[in-house]
Amino acid sequence: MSEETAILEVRGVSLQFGGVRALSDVTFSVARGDLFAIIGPNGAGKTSMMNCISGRYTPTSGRVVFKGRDVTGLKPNQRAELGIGRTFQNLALFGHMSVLDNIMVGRHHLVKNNFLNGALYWLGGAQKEELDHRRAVEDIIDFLEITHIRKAMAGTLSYGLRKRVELARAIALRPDLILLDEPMAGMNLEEKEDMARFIIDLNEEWGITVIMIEHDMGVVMDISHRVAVLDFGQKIAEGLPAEIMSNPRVKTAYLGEDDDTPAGTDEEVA
Amino acid sequence: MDLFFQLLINGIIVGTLYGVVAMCFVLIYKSTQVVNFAQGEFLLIGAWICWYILVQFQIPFVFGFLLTLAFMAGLGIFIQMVVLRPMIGEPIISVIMVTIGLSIFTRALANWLFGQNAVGFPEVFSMKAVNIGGLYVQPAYLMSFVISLIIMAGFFYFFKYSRYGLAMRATAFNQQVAQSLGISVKHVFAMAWAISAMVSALAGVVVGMVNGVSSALSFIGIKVFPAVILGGLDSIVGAVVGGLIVGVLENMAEYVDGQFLHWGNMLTIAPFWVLIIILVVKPYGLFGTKDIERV
Amino acid sequence: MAPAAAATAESPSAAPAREPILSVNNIEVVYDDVILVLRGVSLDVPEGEVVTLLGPNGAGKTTTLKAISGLLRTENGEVTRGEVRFMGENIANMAPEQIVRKGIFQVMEGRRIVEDMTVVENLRLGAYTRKDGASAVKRDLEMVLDYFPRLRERTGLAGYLSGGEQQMLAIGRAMMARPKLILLDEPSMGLAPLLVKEVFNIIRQLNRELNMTTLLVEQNAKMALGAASYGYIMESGKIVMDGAQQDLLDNEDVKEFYLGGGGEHRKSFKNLKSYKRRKRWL
Amino acid sequence: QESVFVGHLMDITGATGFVGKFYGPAVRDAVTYINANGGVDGTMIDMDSVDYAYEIPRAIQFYKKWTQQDMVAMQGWGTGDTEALISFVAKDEIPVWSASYSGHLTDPTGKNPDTKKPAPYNFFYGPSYSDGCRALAQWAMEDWEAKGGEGTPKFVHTGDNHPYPNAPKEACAAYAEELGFEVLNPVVVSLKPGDFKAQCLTIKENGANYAYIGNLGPSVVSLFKSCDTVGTDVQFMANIWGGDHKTMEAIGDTDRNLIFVAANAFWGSDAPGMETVRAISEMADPDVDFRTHHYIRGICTAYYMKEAMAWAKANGGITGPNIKQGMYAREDWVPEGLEGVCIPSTWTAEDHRGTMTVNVYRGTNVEGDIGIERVAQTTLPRRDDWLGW
Amino acid sequence: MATMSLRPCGDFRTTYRQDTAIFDTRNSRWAMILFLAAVYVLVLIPILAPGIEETPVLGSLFWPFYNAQYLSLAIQVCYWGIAALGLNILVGFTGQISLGHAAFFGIGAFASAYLNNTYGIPVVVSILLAGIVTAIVGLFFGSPAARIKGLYLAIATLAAQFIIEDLFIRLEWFTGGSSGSLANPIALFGVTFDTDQKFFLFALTLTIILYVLAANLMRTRDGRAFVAVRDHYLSAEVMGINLTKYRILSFGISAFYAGIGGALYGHYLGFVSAEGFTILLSIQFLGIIIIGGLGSVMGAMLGTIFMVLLPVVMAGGVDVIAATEWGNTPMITNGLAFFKEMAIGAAIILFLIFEPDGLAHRWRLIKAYWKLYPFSY
Ligand SMILES: Nc1ncnc2c1ncn2[C@@H]1O[C@H](COP(=O)(O)OP(=O)(O)OP(=O)(O)O)[C@@H](O)[C@H]1O
Ligand SMILES: Nc1ncnc2c1ncn2[C@@H]1O[C@H](COP(=O)(O)OP(=O)(O)OP(=O)(O)O)[C@@H](O)[C@H]1O
Ligand SMILES: CC(C)C[C@H](N)C(=O)O
Ligand SMILES: [Mg+2]
Ligand SMILES: [Mg+2]
Repeated sequence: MSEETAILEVRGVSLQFGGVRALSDVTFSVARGDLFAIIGPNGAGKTSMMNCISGRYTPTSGRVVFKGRDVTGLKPNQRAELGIGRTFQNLALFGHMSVLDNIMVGRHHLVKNNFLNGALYWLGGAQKEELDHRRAVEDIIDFLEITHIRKAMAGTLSYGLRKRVELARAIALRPDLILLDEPMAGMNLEEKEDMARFIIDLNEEWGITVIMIEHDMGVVMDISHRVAVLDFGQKIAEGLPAEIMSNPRVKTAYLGEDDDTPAGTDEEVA
Repeated sequence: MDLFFQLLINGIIVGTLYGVVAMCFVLIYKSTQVVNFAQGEFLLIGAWICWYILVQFQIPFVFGFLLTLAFMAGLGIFIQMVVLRPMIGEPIISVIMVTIGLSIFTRALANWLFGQNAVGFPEVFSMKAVNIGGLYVQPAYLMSFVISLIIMAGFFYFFKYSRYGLAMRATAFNQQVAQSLGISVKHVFAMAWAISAMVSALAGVVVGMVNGVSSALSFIGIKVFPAVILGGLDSIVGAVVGGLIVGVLENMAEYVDGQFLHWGNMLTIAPFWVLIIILVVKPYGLFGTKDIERV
Repeated sequence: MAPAAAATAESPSAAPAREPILSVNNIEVVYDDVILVLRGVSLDVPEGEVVTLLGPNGAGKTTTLKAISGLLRTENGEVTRGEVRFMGENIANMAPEQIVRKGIFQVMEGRRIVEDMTVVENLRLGAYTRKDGASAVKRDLEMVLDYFPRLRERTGLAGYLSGGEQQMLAIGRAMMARPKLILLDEPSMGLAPLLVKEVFNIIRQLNRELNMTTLLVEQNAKMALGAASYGYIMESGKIVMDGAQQDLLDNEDVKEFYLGGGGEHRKSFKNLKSYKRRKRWL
Repeated sequence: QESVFVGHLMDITGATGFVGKFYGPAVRDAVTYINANGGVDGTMIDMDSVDYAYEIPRAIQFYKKWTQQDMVAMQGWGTGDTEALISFVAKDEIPVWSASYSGHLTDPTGKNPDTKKPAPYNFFYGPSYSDGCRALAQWAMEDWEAKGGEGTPKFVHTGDNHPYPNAPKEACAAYAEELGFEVLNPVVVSLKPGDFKAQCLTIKENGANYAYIGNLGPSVVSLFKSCDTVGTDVQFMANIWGGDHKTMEAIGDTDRNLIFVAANAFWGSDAPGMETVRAISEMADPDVDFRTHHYIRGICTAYYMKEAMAWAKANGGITGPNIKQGMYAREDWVPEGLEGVCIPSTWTAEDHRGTMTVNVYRGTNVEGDIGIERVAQTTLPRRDDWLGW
Repeated sequence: MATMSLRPCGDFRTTYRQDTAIFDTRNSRWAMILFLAAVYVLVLIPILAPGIEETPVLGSLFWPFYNAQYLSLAIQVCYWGIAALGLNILVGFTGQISLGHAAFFGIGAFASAYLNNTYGIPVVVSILLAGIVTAIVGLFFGSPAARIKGLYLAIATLAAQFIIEDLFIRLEWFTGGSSGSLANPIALFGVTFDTDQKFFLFALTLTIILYVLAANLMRTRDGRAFVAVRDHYLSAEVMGINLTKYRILSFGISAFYAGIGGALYGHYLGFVSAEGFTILLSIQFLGIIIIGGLGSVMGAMLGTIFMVLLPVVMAGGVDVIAATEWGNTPMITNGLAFFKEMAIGAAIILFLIFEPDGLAHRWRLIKAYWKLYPFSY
């Protein structure tokens, strides 16, 4: 895939934790406007991969290139400013803040007022700015249909609702690339449908590139454009959903269909 | 040079005592996440009670001492029941504040009942320092040194292997989770406070025997903070090492100050400078486990 | 696959419903003295059966489990009406640790393992309330590690485990307690398909071999109903429907909202209408 | 006037409570007794006694409060607070009798060029800390020669880094050198008791022969114990607050002794004035059968204030300035009723050093029975360069 | 901590503007404004028309502000309240426990006195400068927060407390060493705020300004960032928040408030001495915000009032005991001084047992109750 269309490139990333080798020499690239899925068994290194992209972890070796710029050395907040947003597998909301404020925090790098003119509020022009961003946030809230819980403390929400708020917070960053770590986990079919709809709209209407980790094959197959498969820290396959589904190695390692194909015959897919 | 070694010995001996008290902090912290500001008062009360029993009833030291321990255990449990149990599940910082209130209360109480003056402890062993190769050491200290070592070993085993040790760590991690595993947070608290009270009392008695009993004992509570933190809040070994470091540090500071600098008062302040420096280099102390930053 | 540890009753799960080991009678739950979450929930769990509780987010499933296991108290919620009978005794608002000792063990939503302990220490904690000796515990430890071989390799602190690994650990920890009744809150969450199957096998197995009664809260309705003999469906704090495995599987609404038509000819997530069709019972 | 208002600072619970709980109540008891016996020629002394725990800010808070209740005089306590208040009381014209005997309080006009702050309204009864220390240094030198020690003896100041112990530091060191001592670097010993082995080792290492203690009570005891442990053979000498019956008791059996300063008769004495003292003590608490010399000194101080007030009343009314004049009215005087208890003293408009006479005592404790005997009575020259220093 | 929003039915917001207001209801805003206005008037009238406070009936209106003790308490509430608010920004909002606040309070006091005494800078200005100086020192001692977290940080601040205390004694040129230094009364446009009444007006004004500023800060970008860092610093960072910056910044701001408070205190007392700024005061500040309510601007004020009144009330109680027959036994009379301390300790404990979330929380519930009454649904 050619340089200019690729919004994100992961080049030979490896990640080592003492003995644990979470990632070894993983390479892939995501085109602008793509809806890219990462699947793989538990502990395969999917979340670690995301952490490397969002800057939580710095790879032991390899590079992460975002919008043609090498961001490997940057801190998470710097990458956020460049336009990378994400949600977390184990929820990470600001428990004692209202849903509204949680999402407002997402605007952080877009809001310009600081502790000086912020404290002066009416004089420093902070008020106007705050209200403008408030409007933007309300749009997101409407979009995700969480209007009824705007004022609730994030900490008291039920699991599924928290996941939604997290998504809203990530969107608020107005990112070009958004990373979703198991967005469907803990949701029933109906809610998955809603979530899927949101993700698709996000991708198609808002034109945000999406990387999603998900264990629900139904969802992955239906909505993702490309799929990469990790196993024991290695990328064992990448391709169109259909290809992946039929990839025997993926089946044995992850899907667990009962037919087993002899190893070695699946290199061409990778 | 003689002075140097004498100070070194002092440092080590006093350091072990700090170590013991530091372990009591760690014990309570490891099991409840609470930093106990009333630790110093435990020393104070322990020493006074023992003194009172011995002076009042003229019984042999051993019995008096055992009585003291029994009393302290009771006190620890009592405090836990009336003051800390209601705080279970409340924000940690509120609980810490409660221990501060506790220390204010108990110190005032002790000062009222026993006065603030230094009072000599009844001669248990000869207080005259024994001369070991030109260096003076007190029998009481020697004994405390040994006891300390034993206690340290005990604590170490307790947390690493015993079932209760695990329960305590679980409680510290998250009370809800602990309860969901069938651990009685109440019992864990009670045990932690009882043990902590007893052991600190022991330290209090030893210091009391040597320097006399006085309101000053409670200051050891503050002195021990640098020790605990240097070692790492959740590390028994760290507490001991931290205690030694602070003890030696004080005396070395006095040496340098008294012989060369003449700035005065370095002995009390030096540990705190060192504390900050070490923390900047090792944010979790020397042996503390860094908290998990995984998302 | 599991070394059938402690050969307790080999009762077939397909036995006729016996008198319930747990029966929740019309309970009402309130958080912070104001927020009413459960309004009269009743359900029965017969001895040695697997019963499942389904429902959308925020319906009150977790709250129901917490009401049973007593953990409600730790979030200043309480059962303000009705009763929870376990083996004939009312345990509503009893202290959680007592309830555990009576043999009810909840696997909490979102793992909740002790992060600053190793895998093995976590498992040993699971057996905290057990009285039947170190050797038995040791045996079960081996059993659990056989169920989840992946955990064997993880020697570091549990906090660094991956989401799925933590989920395995949480379930394993529950197994260590050998409870009479186990409450599972979304055990399949975050597990890879292969493991989801695995976990449900384990649930069936525990139920069969150790005669462990199970109350199962799940989003993966198909799997859940596969494993359960009876099911309840809850919405916004009320039980809106219940029935035996088959009845539910055949029910149109259940198909529509929880099973998604089921099997091959389910509608694709891709071409969903953007308007919502939410059907409400009563 | 019906009554006059007097503020009274006590330290009961603070760092100096050890002596504070004798001196403070003494002043209070004395005033109660005075009021019970006709007051100041009919005028009652309405005194507000408060425990400020030896914390300067609290002292000043109380002072500000009192000035709004038109106070005419004040009974003070610590050096820190008294020195802090010098300019306040001068401005408000309120005479203060402090329990601080800091030399800095003795130059009312700034006659001595070295005086930092003239203290026109500060009085105290007894020798200043500096003069006390000078007397001790003199005694030490005599003792050294008597013992036939050869070489130059070494003198060291020990005490907290705090106004009270610091007060005589330079003044006394200067005089010690004058006397031919080698003066060592001062050793900091906290006012609160504690483990002072390290400090003792320093004292030992530096080979000090005579150590002046600027602290008091508990701290002195700890210092004694710690130094016994490390086996130093230094002679300790305490200021007027550092030595008394209670301290000797607390030190316990020891083969060393404590030299200290005192400025008035002891409880046992048969001086005529002791009648009054006993009566006052009796009135306060019949069961008490012993009082330290601090208690008695408190009474002296209160009575000097009373007589100054009496004079003021007779000469234009009890106001700050008049009371001040009252203190100058007589020479070598002792309040009536306390003959033989208080040392005859003189205050003049240029010189607030009431007395230059210092009594030096030796305290011992042998298996618990305490001996206190006078070893010297020195009368120092009124040197001008010592004024306010 | 949890700030649930409880509004009466019928009070609906129509614009985001209303929705982001400091006071969550129109009434509470007006109540506050009226209350403050009344205070100003009651203090001002007697200043402009002296003697009026002595008049029999009318005078009783003013007495709270013309009673030496009450007024000094009110002033104490001001300078403590300012400092406490600073601490709450650090502890309550950013989640960094500090045991060194008294030291910063002290720096402010000394700095202002020093600037005024040595360079003759007008007190009003020197107070502000003192705040800035303290903020700088705060940034310095806060910089370890970039690496140190939680209780380790708390103890590091404890160390800072002792180190700074020690420096107060050592840096004679700056603090006057162990014997402290004098501080002049406030003068503004030729008016010297020498009487407590005048000083109170000045202090009150300053307090109001600083509280409003803080309230604004907390509803704008950086305020939210603080709370985010407190609640979940890992995700905060991923949301684009620079942890290091905000961890240290909150030290700076909190120190600024402490400095202003301290300076105010110094000029009120007229004398500054190291003894005023011990660990005990630090602990007291911590107590104030915990009792008042962590992470609540109003809480800082409520807590301060509680802490200021506590000793007074307790002392009163002790006097009552002393008056009784049983109070005359020597054991008791000697004890009186200690009873007060014991009572304070006990009060703190009991309070936290019954109100662990602080006064602010209770305050909210009470307001909610009365507003929703009788239709509280
Ligand atoms: N900070 C860390 N320290 C040590 N080991 C880690 C750390 N983070 C991840 N690991 C290990 O790296 C491996 C990959 O973890 P990761 O979370 O990426 O898996 P995953 O693909 O997200 O699995 P899951 O689908 O269950 O979430 C795991 O075995 C985990 O134990
Ligand atoms: N601690 C709490 N305080 C206040 N409200 C709470 C609390 N916990 C849960 N709730 C509320 O109770 C309702 C039910 O929550 P619960 O977690 O039981 O739903 P759930 O069925 O488990 O949803 P999910 O499937 O997302 O886990 C939710 O609306 C939630 O907001
Ligand atoms: C020793 C105490 C009486 C304090 C002493 N008055 C002083 O000058 O501070
Ligand atoms: Mg993951
Ligand atoms: Mg749930």
